[in-house]
Amino acid sequence: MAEKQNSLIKEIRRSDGATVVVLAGDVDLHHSPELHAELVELAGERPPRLLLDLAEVPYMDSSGVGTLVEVFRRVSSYKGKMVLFGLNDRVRSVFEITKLDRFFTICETEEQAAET
Amino acid sequence: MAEKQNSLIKEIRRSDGATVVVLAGDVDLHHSPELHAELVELAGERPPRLLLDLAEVPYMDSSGVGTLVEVFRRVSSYKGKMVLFGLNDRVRSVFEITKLDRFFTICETEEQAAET
Amino acid sequence: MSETSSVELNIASNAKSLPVVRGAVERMAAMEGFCEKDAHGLMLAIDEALANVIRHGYDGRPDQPIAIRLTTVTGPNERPGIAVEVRDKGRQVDPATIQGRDLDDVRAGGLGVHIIRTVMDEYDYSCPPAGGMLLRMVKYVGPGNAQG
Amino acid sequence: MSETSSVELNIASNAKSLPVVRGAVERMAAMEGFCEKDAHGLMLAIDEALANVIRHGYDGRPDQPIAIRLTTVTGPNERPGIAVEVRDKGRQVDPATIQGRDLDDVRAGGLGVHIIRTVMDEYDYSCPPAGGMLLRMVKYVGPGNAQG
Ligand SMILES: Nc1ncnc2c1ncn2[C@@H]1O[C@H](COP(=O)(O)OP(=O)(O)O)[C@@H](O)[C@H]1O
Ligand SMILES: Nc1ncnc2c1ncn2[C@@H]1O[C@H](COP(=O)(O)OP(=O)(O)O)[C@@H](O)[C@H]1O
Repeated sequence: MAEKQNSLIKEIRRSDGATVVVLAGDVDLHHSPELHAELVELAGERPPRLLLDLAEVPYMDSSGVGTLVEVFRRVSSYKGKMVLFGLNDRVRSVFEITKLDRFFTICETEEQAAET
Repeated sequence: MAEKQNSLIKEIRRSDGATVVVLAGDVDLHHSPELHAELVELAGERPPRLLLDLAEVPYMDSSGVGTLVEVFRRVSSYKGKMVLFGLNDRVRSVFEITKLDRFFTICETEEQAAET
Repeated sequence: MSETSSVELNIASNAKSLPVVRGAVERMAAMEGFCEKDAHGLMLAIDEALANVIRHGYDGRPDQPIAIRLTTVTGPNERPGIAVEVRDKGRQVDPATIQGRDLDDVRAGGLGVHIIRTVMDEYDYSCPPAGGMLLRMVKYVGPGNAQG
Repeated sequence: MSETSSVELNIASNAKSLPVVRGAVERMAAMEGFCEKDAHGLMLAIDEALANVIRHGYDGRPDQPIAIRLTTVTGPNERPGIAVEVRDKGRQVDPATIQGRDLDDVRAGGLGVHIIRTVMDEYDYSCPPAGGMLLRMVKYVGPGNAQG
């Protein structure tokens, strides 16, 4: 199912309190299953804070926001925090249309995300 | 033939010695006929130097380079000079593949183009 | 744009086809004068419709046919628009059952039809006699496309 | 990419269709791992082929059919590539007469076939019995695509 050579995860930076995951590419039905598996694995490490850098994600569809919702639920279950930052207007609008912007913490920059 | 609302010409700056034409958009079979008519009209003003800014042209096909060739021949006929600048790698490669880079003066920036 | 123009794409029910369709839709929307936001909405709605055909109509089988037709149209107040037809040969379901869910809680699933309803000006599912499902949708440029 | 995938576009012989095809080709090339330069070459060659069908095959009539099929292939040394078929119902000409010209002087015209020959790894025109022209081309990723 997962195609390793096609991962959207460009970089992972782990520190004591947080894991920052940098994504690059379109998060659509083609890539969501693998991204789901990878983020679930990262959530399994139970970082207190999981920050997702979406600045290099040009496009996301409902399978993408659905993937992030499921990861969010896992992170919430151990009382962790999940923050998204760097969303372009298109990606942000998908969260708005699906009314999921109410649930996620969405920041402009990594600095702001680090301070939440 | 020409669809005025669709012109690729974004800006025209006339000075004593030169006319600078800023193009924006793909120069393909759809847009070349109108661009041809517009540039022929500008060449009819016999500017000593005709400078074309292609920095906002993401794509050009053979109808586009063909159009520029015809304008070049008109400008040359009255001993004028025609200079292209700001070409991205894609557009430049079309001139290379068609071996027309030998005939045109191609510069990086407007400053360089102004000094030719 | 005065003349009507039309493009048909025939793809396999493979998620790899989705970016290719998006690329075509994005360019057509730009040609028709859609702003960036409306172009994205159109692209997203078509993407969600295709994802549903792949997942529900064909239960994930990747080699089944899907036909997408994009046609330029002129709507109310002479506004240009793009009409979309998505045809499959998959499972037929009662169009009335194809509905988005309420979005009160945070969970995945049930978002696609809500997105289609929100971003498109018109949409209509039907079961053609020849089999499969047919989805027709239209989006016009400019005002009236407010999300919400 | 292991599985073969294939997309068919049916367009009218209208120059307005060209950006739509370019958008689809660009995305497919990116999915197959083409670098920016190779993706541009593929897009350009298809664009030139379609422009020729519009201008020569159909003498500029804007409402005639053109079918483009894009198929992922595996070439020499396991290199992935994209095979393209362009079919029209226009005037048939002897494939031997479809040739680029020498590029010694600066003039417009006669550049399209030269571009196709330069950027594609393979190309072949034929006259199918059913009428019209058929152009088959292939481009592979990576080395061997040097412009020459
Ligand atoms: N093309 C289709 N063929 C069959 N059923 C469909 C199709 N599209 C949507 N549906 C039905 O409509 C429901 C809602 O779709 P959607 O809002 O996209 O949510 P999800 O796909 O996540 O369930 C689906 O669960 C499915 O039952
Ligand atoms: N699809 C086609 N149908 C018929 N003739 C064609 C086709 N494509 C190319 N040709 C012929 O090949 C010649 C060379 O084409 P090309 O190199 O693109 O230059 P140009 O189109 O500028 O003449 C054309 O002049 C035409 O006679």
